[in-house]
Amino acid sequence: MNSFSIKIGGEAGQGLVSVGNILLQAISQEGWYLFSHRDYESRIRGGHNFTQFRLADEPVHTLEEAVDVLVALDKATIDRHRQELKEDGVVIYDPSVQGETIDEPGFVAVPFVEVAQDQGQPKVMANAAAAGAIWSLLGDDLERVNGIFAAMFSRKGEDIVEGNKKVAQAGFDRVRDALGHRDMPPKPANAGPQYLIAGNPALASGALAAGVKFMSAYPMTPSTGVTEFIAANGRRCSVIMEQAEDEIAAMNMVVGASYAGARAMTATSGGGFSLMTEAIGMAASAEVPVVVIDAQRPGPSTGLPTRTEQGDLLYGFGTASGDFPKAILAPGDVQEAFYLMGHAFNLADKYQMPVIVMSDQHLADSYETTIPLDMDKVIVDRGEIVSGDEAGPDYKRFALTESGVSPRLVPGSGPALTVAAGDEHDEEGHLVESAEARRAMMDKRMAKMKGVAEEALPPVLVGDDEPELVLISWGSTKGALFETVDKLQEKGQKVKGVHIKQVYPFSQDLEAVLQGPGKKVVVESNYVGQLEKLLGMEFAWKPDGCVRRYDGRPLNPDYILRELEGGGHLG
Amino acid sequence: MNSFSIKIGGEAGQGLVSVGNILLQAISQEGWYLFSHRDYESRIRGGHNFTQFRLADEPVHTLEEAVDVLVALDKATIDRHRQELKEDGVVIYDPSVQGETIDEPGFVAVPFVEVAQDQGQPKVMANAAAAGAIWSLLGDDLERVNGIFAAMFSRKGEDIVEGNKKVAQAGFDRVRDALGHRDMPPKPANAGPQYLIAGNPALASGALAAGVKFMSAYPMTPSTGVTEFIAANGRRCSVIMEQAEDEIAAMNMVVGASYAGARAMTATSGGGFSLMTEAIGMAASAEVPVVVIDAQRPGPSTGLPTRTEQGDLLYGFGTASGDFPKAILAPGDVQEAFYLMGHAFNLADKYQMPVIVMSDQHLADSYETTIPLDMDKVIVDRGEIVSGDEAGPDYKRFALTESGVSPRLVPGSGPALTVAAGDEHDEEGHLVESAEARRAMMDKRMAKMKGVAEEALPPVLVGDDEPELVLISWGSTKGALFETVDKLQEKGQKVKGVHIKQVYPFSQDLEAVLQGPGKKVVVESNYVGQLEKLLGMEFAWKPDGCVRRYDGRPLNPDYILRELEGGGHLG
Amino acid sequence: MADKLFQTTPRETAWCPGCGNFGILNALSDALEELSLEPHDVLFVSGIGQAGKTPHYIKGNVFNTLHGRTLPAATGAKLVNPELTVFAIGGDGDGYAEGGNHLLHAMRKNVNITYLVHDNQVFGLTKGQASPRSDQGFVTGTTPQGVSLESFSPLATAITLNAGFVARSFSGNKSHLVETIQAAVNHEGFSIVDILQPCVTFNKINTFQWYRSRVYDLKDDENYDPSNRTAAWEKAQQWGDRIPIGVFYKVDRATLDEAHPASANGPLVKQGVEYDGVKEILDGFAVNG
Amino acid sequence: MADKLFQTTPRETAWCPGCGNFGILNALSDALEELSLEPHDVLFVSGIGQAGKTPHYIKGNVFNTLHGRTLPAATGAKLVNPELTVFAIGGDGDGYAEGGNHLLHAMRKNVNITYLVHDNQVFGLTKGQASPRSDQGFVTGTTPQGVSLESFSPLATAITLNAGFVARSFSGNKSHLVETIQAAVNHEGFSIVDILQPCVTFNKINTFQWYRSRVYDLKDDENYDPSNRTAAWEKAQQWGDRIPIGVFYKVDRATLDEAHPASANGPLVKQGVEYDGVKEILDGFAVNG
Ligand SMILES: Cc1ncc(C[n+]2csc(CCOP(=O)(O)OP(=O)(O)O)c2C)c(N)n1
Ligand SMILES: Cc1ncc(C[n+]2csc(CCOP(=O)(O)OP(=O)(O)O)c2C)c(N)n1
Ligand code: SF4
Ligand code: SF4
Ligand SMILES: [Mg+2]
Ligand SMILES: [Mg+2]
Repeated sequence: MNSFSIKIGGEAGQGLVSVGNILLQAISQEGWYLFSHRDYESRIRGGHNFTQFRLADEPVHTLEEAVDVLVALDKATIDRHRQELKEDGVVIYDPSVQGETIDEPGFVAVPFVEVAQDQGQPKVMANAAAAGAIWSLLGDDLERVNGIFAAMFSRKGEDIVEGNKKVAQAGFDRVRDALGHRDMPPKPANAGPQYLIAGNPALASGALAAGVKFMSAYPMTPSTGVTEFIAANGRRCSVIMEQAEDEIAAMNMVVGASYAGARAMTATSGGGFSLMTEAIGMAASAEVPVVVIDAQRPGPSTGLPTRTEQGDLLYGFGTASGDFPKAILAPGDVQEAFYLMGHAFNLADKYQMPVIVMSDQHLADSYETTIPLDMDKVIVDRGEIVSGDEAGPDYKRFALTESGVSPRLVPGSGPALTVAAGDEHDEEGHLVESAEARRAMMDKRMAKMKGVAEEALPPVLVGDDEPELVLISWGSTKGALFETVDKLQEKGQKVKGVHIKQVYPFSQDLEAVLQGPGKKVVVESNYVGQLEKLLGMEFAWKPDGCVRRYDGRPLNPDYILRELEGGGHLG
Repeated sequence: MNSFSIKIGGEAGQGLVSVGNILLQAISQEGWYLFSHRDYESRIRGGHNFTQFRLADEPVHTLEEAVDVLVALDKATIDRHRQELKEDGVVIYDPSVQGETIDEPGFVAVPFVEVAQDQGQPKVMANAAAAGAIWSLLGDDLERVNGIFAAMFSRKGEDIVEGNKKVAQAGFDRVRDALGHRDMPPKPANAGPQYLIAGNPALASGALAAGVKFMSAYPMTPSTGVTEFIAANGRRCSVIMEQAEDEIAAMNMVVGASYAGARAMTATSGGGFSLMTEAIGMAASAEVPVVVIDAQRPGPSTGLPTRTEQGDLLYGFGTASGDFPKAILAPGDVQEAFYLMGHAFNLADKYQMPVIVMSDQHLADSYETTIPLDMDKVIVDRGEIVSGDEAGPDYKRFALTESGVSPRLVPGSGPALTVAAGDEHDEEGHLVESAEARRAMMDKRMAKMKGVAEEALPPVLVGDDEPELVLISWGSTKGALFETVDKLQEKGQKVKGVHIKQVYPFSQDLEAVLQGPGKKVVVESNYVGQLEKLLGMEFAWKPDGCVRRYDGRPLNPDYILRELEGGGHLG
Repeated sequence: MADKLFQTTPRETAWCPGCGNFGILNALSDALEELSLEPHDVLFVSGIGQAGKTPHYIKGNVFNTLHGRTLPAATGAKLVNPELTVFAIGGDGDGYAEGGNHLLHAMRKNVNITYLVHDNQVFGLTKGQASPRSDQGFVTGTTPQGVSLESFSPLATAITLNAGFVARSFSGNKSHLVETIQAAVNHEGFSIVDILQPCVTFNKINTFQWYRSRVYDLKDDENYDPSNRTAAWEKAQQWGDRIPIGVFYKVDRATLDEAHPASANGPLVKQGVEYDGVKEILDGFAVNG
Repeated sequence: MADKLFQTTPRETAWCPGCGNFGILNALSDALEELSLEPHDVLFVSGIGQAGKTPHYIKGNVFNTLHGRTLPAATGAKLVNPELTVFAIGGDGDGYAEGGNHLLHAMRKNVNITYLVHDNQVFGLTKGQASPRSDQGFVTGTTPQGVSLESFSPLATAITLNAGFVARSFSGNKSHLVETIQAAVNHEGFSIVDILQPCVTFNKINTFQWYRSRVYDLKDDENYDPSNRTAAWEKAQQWGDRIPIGVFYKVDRATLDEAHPASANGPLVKQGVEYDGVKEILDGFAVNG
């Protein structure tokens, strides 16, 4: 792969997001593949944030640590990130913010505000100066960027569009004059139509495509993007998003709505998930399908609210008191985010149980270009539902069946009645105390896990069939994992990559991989090795080594390769 | 062991508890060893409940399934339990309740109410008739029981005492006349002084002996006994028990009290534990010691509120989002209940972390005779505490140390200040965002697990050193496990019993046991085999078989032996 | 006599003989009988506690959910199917202790459901601990020195939160209770009926007799005007020698389901995937280079 | 000039320039300075949100706990050490959404702490969603059609729950705020001060100017009597063109720490194991055959 990385750093509220949006659009429209991640603090203004873009001639799903261009809207960007610069790297900075002019090769001073004002434009157009300056490295002219200005600002009037264009041109010229033309990765031919989308909208769209009719949530980073996306499309997609007073209410509203017959979901993170676990257990007992997105962030507790981690797997595995059927899915990229939501709803409906979708800040907030999401591929399977007209007076909500699944009745759909309880109950749903009835109902509920396990999604495998090294990971680490495999293969190593997108129950296909050839290394974003522990539990197995990251930043191939080379973690 | 079992069944509110209390006192005062368990429904009146007593010539920690005497205060008792009767068993029943007289060997009709009224006493004294009737099998006269009446009712006046005595005598005579004298297990000589105590009071007393100063809880069966015991002793032991509006408040009050310097705890069950998990994670992050009793009952959800299960182990293991230090203890009997509470507080204080004590309904509600609990054996170790006078202005609450433990400061104890946060923080306790600071603080917190693991309590081992069969269990299954080992040894089998009282982190001593000789069978009260899974995770190990019970009733040697013989579960 | 539609089932109840819950169950059954509803039009969502068992003894759809969570579960169900007549049923512990936050916000939301609180001033099922409704001084296992907290006033709180329909009734006065439940159901918006319900086992203070000798009907005062919010709030403070029952306060406000445009085309439970809407969203992600 | 004891720290705040939180921080610092307390006598318990960060910028003991859980954490600390002056500090989302149940019951408990609510009528930290204090019609990412719920009135609710000290102040009026905080601290029992705090980033409706042109001091009305509960409750309804600030209601009630006999011998944090008491309990288990 041939790629090029740009990092733009600045304070919150300085316009980072605007410059970022322009670049996201421009780069992807220009035809490159793109991956971009935001790194931001838990505050609204100030601090030090950055966005990193990586464009490439091949599909790209992770960042690299070194950057080709550093754009400094604040002083901290250069102080903290200059050592990440590649040889020949370029730094575009604002000398007025930096407090000095830096006379080093590759450093170009662009006083963004001044540039805007020189063009007779207001200060806020400093953003356009930055965008133009950056674009001088990527393109030969500003046509692409100007088109974006037109689309973005036409509602605000022609003056604004033209002002932005002028300022961008001035920024462009400054850098072009200083550095001349730069070679960029080739633009892929025949890439075909692409989407530009981040994890949160992909999850939300997946839910809408699956026919979610009700969502309730309480805002919590990094899940809020899902919530607001659903809310924004309430009218368009006939879905209610009701902001709850707390996560307990959110989850219980969802269970109530699903009991009543609507596909229903929530999204939360860490502490919010804690508050939902009681109702998740209740849904399992009353056999009410629910889908819960847990967008992980570093814990314990409030931890680092805007950072990433894969630290809730063991918690999700335990979920709540007692034994009950459930499944946990962990999308690795926006494609999986979209399609696994549909799968989650189908599993939930088919087995009348909770399904947890584990996202994280890295997935939630990273944009990537990807082939179009196809809603015709989303199949809606509501499982066994019986109407109140068909059911007849002897209908029993929890009729004992071999599969463990009993046809569900939508209340009000006809004369038959449906009774459900979180207490232990008999086939009709009324409370029981006897040992026999308890055993029968446990057997029935847990029988569902047979079906769930049989259709567990297999791991995604890449690389060699007879590997010397097998790298195993889950969820949003997928992109970093697979690129690491590529890089090691390029160096001539025999490597296999194993991406696990269903983390509970595991596909039995994993057994062959774990017992197969090659040293096994589990790669994940947490301290204790949560996937490793679960694999150990299921397969009585221990890996040969591990790569773990727990500083709140996403894994990437450079980090993984360094750890593998360090070898310290190879047991 | 030579033992004798009595089961008294009836509706809630019928006086079962009173008869039971008289028998508990009388049997234990008489010098027998005793174990007794209550089986009751989640309702206040009616239904079918029973209490079972097993007296023996040796210490006894579990029930047997077959009974020598069945005392029927309701009809259901005979209908449901007569098949449990041993050969030569006796049934004492009330023909007016039964609706018929049963003319079979061993059946003695005692119309309890009528007997009371015949003696010119009120209906409620039917209890005394039952007590007297039962005692005719156990003793040669009613001196013992009369003494208990005197102690119980003297405050109510001599008339009441005498009335009870008369009625009891009439009940006694009825049965003695019908059946004559019965042989009972010998009374142990030199048993030494004994306590009669159930799990809940043992846990509560353990906490008081350890100097708990604050408790907050929201009532939830089967933990409420702990709460009410502490509340009742508020004045006597200088401890506040504050009933909270919900479990979230309870747990957060506890964390607040502990932050302020007091030993603090809560007790709850299933759904209540769910609501506490967020604050448990927060305690871990802010390094505030807390002790949480989770009195398990069958889940999922509200499940069977008054029954028993060991179904929260995986949940407790996950506990909350993110990775953090903690320990989980699981007392096997009243002795362990008492002493492990002290240990729990010491661990919590020493490592400034949450400690979960997993009890269950079986432990909570079972009475047993036991050697005295010795508060001089309870050592209070508050860990590293520094006063605000000593600490100095540069005091840092989360100073990085090798052990991971940083001296804790009690706020208000002198000029130095203490700052703590559930967000990720620096050494001073203020919020941080940097990767380096995050890594350092995670390393510090998790370093504590080294110490915690090193002092993990070893398993309790009984039986053969070179076993063919190794039975492994945890928590309240201890009594059933050890008696099973005895019984198999009596049959000439080479068996070892392994009781795990610290379930997280495990003692490394377990490794040798698991890898050692003999078929391994894990015995536990849940559906999926939660201990088995955790052992599998830690030691990459699978047992040869398992015995599981998940109908809400406690394990006992008969059940275990039957399952072992069935062999179906031996892999 | 024809069978009642909302007959109480022959199922044995888990209640103590003489419990105030029986009166509520019977009144509920009678009230529904006259409301031209069929059992399958009705959903009873209940909590955990003795009160929470009520729906198991009457005909209708039942969701017996968690302790304290009746209101959000009922809200979720109502929002996706406004055609259901939804009751939330629970005890005073359920609603005012564990569920307090939901009560506050259900009233703000003004979702069109009827909330029946079986108010026995005690935690019944867990054997007699203090509830937020326990009078000061009430001695229980968790409050051996007697309750020190001021008793919670659900009615004054509901009036403060501008709940649509705020009433109190008494399990020992069937006709009053039947009438009050019917009025509550007929009110469009959130209705709360706090029902004095003697617990014969654990509350030896607030007995049938205690209540009976104290309650009086607000209707007896011709001048009482349930649209006067301040007067209602003051009336709601009355407790002790005289305890008012009846409709304290009534106000018409927009309900939550009306606020969501999604339900414009009928109940959401009857809607499928909005193919065109989703397509439009997905097209919006396309890189139009 | 000598350093202030309760100086705000040089630590950079995480707040937006111009945020109403600065006014509160400064007023808090000034208020404490005059109360003859030392920083180590004071404990600030705070929640999660922009408001919850406040204690990190002032001298004192700090426990920055969970979103919505300031009140129980503060209550626990106060009960075991009544010698500490305890503040609970959080946002309107923290206190009235996530923490609503604790608010209700903290007022019933009447624990002797001071609760400062930074009321910006919005969720600041999570970027501008509606809070229970948002005015009807307020458009946010979670309420694209505008908030339909009635705004929560913390003051009317507090008066209904008979909270000991109920006040409102304004971040833009420092002397008023300083005075109000001092009065709140001096009150024995639960004090709540709802502080109007403009969020310059996410609330473009309820701005400094919006508040400034509306607030008036209750003291300006000579006849206003904070011991008149009904009048206070009615006054607490006022919102819109004119917004009263000041002490709405005050009442003396027994505090929670007084209710527990355990603290009779001084703060529990200073007590050890009650050897004799425990011994007595254990002896009670002995089988005296
Ligand atoms: C989360 C949770 N906490 C506690 C309990 C235990 N619990 C069951 S019912 C109940 C209180 C019952 O009181 P109330 O709601 O007034 O109902 P009542 O039995 O008096 O009708 C409690 C505390 C529970 N089931 N779930
Ligand atoms: C359990 C939980 N739910 C949600 C969040 C996310 N969260 C953090 S602050 C906040 C709301 C902030 O609003 P407010 O309390 O009014 O404080 P402000 O930022 O406006 O001062 C939310 C929802 C959280 N940290 N924990
Ligand atoms: S305990 Fe009280 S509330 Fe429960 S059934 Fe008995 S009398 Fe009724
Ligand atoms: S977002 Fe609002 S409340 Fe938060 S710091 Fe900025 S202005 Fe203040
Ligand atoms: Mg009650
Ligand atoms: Mg706010």
